[in-house]
Amino acid sequence: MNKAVELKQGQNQLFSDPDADKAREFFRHKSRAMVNKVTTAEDAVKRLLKDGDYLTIGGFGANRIPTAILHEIVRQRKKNLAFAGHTATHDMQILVAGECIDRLDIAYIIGLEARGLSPSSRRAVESGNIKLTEWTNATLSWRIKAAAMGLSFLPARNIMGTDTFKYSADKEILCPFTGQKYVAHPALYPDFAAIHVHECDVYGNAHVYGSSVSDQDLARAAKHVVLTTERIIPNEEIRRTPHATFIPFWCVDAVVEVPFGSYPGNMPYEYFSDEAYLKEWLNIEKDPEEFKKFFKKQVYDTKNFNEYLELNGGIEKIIKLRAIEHLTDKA
Amino acid sequence: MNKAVELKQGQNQLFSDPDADKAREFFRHKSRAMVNKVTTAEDAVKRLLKDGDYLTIGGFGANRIPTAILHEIVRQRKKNLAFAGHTATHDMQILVAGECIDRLDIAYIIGLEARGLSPSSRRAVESGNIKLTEWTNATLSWRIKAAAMGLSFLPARNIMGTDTFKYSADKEILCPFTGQKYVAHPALYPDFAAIHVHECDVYGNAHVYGSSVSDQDLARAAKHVVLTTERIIPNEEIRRTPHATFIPFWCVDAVVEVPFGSYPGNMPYEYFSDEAYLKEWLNIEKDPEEFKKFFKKQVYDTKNFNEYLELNGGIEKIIKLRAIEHLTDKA
Amino acid sequence: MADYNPMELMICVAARNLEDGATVVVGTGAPCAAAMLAQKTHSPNLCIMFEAGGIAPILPAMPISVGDSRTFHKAILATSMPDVMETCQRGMVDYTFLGGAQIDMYGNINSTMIGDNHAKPKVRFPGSGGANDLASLCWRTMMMTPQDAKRFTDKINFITSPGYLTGGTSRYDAGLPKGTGPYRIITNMAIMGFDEETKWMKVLNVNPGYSRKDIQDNCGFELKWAEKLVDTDPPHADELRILREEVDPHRYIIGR
Amino acid sequence: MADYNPMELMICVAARNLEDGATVVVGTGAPCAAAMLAQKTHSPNLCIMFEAGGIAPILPAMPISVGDSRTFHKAILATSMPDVMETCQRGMVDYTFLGGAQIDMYGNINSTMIGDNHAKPKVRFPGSGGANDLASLCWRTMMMTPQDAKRFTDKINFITSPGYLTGGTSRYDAGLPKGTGPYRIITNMAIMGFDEETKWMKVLNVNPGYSRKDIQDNCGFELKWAEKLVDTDPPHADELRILREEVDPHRYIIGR
Repeated sequence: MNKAVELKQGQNQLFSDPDADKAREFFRHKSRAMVNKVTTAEDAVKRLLKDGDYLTIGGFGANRIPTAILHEIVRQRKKNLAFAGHTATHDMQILVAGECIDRLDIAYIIGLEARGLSPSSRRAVESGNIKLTEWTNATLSWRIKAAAMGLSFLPARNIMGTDTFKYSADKEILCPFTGQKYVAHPALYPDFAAIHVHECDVYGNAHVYGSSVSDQDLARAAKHVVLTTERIIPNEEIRRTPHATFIPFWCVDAVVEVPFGSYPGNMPYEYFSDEAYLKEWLNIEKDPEEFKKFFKKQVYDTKNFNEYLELNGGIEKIIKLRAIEHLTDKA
Repeated sequence: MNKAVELKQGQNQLFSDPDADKAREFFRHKSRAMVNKVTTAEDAVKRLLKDGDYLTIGGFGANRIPTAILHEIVRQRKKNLAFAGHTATHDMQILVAGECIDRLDIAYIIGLEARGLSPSSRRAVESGNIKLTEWTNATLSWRIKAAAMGLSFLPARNIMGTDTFKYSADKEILCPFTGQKYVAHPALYPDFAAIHVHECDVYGNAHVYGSSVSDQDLARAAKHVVLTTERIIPNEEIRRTPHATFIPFWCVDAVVEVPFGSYPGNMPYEYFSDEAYLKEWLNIEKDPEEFKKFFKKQVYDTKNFNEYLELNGGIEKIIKLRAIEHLTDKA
Repeated sequence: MADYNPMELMICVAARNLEDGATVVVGTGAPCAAAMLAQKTHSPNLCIMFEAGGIAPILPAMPISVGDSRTFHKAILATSMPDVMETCQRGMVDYTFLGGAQIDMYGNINSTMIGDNHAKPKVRFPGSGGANDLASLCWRTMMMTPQDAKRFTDKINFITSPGYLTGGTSRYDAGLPKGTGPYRIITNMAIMGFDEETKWMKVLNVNPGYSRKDIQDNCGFELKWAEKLVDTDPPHADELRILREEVDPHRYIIGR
Repeated sequence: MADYNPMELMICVAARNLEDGATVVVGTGAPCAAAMLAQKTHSPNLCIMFEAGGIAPILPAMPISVGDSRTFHKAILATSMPDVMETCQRGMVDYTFLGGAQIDMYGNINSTMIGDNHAKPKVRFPGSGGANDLASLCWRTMMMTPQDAKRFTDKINFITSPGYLTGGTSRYDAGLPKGTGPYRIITNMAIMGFDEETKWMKVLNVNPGYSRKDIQDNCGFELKWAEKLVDTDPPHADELRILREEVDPHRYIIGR
């Protein structure tokens, strides 16, 4: 019966190598030493991200995002990056404005969810200058999980029969036990991942609160991992509740302490997203010339995240956003 | 090249159906209602476990085990059960003494780790009266994870080329992307799982501290799940830290409050295992007649867990074991 | 003149399809409003899930992102996207809602692009996000959408999320889980289901103020019709009150 | 007469093979003692892992189970068995230690059964547990064992955990990860490695008080020998002091 079934495959390009033995060879030589990894965003990006690399960003578009790293990637003018558009919203707005991306694995892009679409990201994708391969949110999650598990693929039951599959790089297989058709999603081992966390120690042992999206798998799957953190905590705090460790030190290459570092995004339990600012950004994007000026002022002309935050209201703004997060802003 | 490779398969019996659509059909009709599920061990076992079912036990042999449910299964004389021997130690001693098992998926059995081997379990397995299929600890973990993911199999890179594989029910497959050989582990959807937790609410939302072994996947994979818990907590406690919820209510069919319920096993942060008692049990097993009397007194003649605990020192004993757990027992 | 608008009607009708004790994955906007309305009326025990990981929250306000803090406010669980999607894949999730730029007679939905060159689309949309996954793995998919002949088309440019594909058993032959598929399409004009056999879209209820002709004229393909066509039960006063006062007091959604 | 016993020698030699900053999965007993000794001597930064989920604990005492409270006492992480095994599968774990009733010339290990009928074994052992997984997925496998001609055999009854299978490239041809395999077999008499090409067991060091003849006489197959055979560096005073006073003060293991 298996003979009868025709097994299809997606026709688009795979932007990363799923080979598990090649990944193992890299991980064999990745340092497992528990040493102080605290540094600056500038140093982390300079040292760990190369032009042409495959880039992934933790969190969820405008929730718990490592803004300092995104801005630094733009300021260092990193080029020809492949990017996982795994509900990519404000993170993608920044990378597209910086012209950093030329290959895009798409699950959800150019939109900002209930806030509407990004004219600038849309222009970039409609220009034909970025190579596009289609996936889905679960597919990218499972591709990252396959890598975290040390595999070259994971089977799943979504996407089959659609054009999303047709324009992906997936392949159909059969279950050897039931003969059922499955899609095989190729493992995604990113070169670089940046993840913003609530707290971590100097070694990179981290706590995250709220939805975790794919970040536990991402920290394990990526070859180089940078954490930005709201605050650095003592190692004793990690050892007090070992079941609560979200990311362990051996996954992490660099730790950057960036209080309020998800701004203008939402940081659960800390501060809500700056909706007025995100709306302003979307509006200005309608006029490419105006947006160039705006983006220059916001990113190229600020030398680090603290300057950027200061430019947009600083701690006073955060105090307001904290009240919104805590539902205590109602008069 | 793929043509050239010969794909092998294990020759032993698969004791459970890996079909994902059949499992979905069951889960479609499993209640998702968040209702009070508190009951007794007696009712839970009577209602949710049938002769011939596939049984799984959470924890790790003599760590965080649901002793009350194990004893109740024996007292209700459940028969012809299939059992996942996933580092099965004291749990298996109890089930074998009750003659409840006739099919055994083996990863680790008959031993009690550093404590030595169980003469009684060994006699049972050497008798030839129990059907045996070989696996490994990771393999059983991944078989359970495959079910938790709603699949019929998961690929992995262990076990190939060994007699453990030869006497399993695994099958080899090829990665459609790299051509690498993988083993496909069939999903394990147990009929029944009993898991002991630190705390849960009346709906079955649970917290567990310390190593989790496979219990998060097991609670999702099993068709019927019974939690025994050290203590019941208010639902508000669960909602205070939603990221800390270890098992959510929709996986759970019954909740039984059993303080000290992992005795004589270790309960992390609560009390250490009763090593003197486990050693006595192992010694008595050497003489089948003596052991019959011992087991009758311990299990058949006690009507519930509290009587069993009382028989073995009650709360006084727990206080001593708590001091050992907390490393405060040294003179 | 009816004292409710089309969005209010669609939300009230959608909410009635969510029975107590069911599980539903929703996005932001109307689907979330429908689920909240169901909870506050006949389904206090409805389990609301968000794909980014928030499950069974006590929603203090309309989320602006399916991953923002609101989606796991005092929730039962704040987990990972794979855990949510695997819960769907395991068969534990009853309903989901999708939106899109185009839908065809088999309930296939396009939220990816307009044009015929994928590499250089005429108009690009966000893409699947979790839509394809939820349409593939949840038992019943529903859609709330204004109806017109361009949106309801037999010339869909791109199938982002699977409906019944080419009808009949094609959805299951393709490998998607047995028994899943589109369930209700709720528009400003009517409520559609799908034919048992052919899986072709079929009108079940006609909304107040619309005729069969209106409905067919605003659909790009030939619709099937239920044996006995029943008028849609319009929003009840209590539904509207709760929707307006408790679910969406700022009229973010019902004000559109 | 040496002022140390064979177990102490094996533990000290094993500890020296665990360099600082490495990762190692251990069980209870001698392997755990070797890892603890390494930490307290030259490898303060050695990451000790237990298959049930405890990683990088501050071990207050010898665990009695690889899943008991001691294995995650003040640990960096208390996680799941799949997470630990997937960390091995991903290539992040350098070493592991195995035990067994039989070992052959290719480092294949039997911890399952004696006899020729799997359904009714003459003698049954616990089985793989995590041994097969760790032998398959960690980079380098080591073994500490007393040596005799029955235990070291070319007629192994059951291959529970993979060594180099039938030698040469057979291990990798079978599908196991490239570059993995048995590394050192540490016995009371000698330290063995494996021939680069043939993967056949090869004596590297001879322990104090033993001759080539002793070693060959206590092995059921023909051993290969290193070009220049070096005497094993016996346990140093400080190693023995730390092992006896800090690692195993109750002599649970070194007292055997």
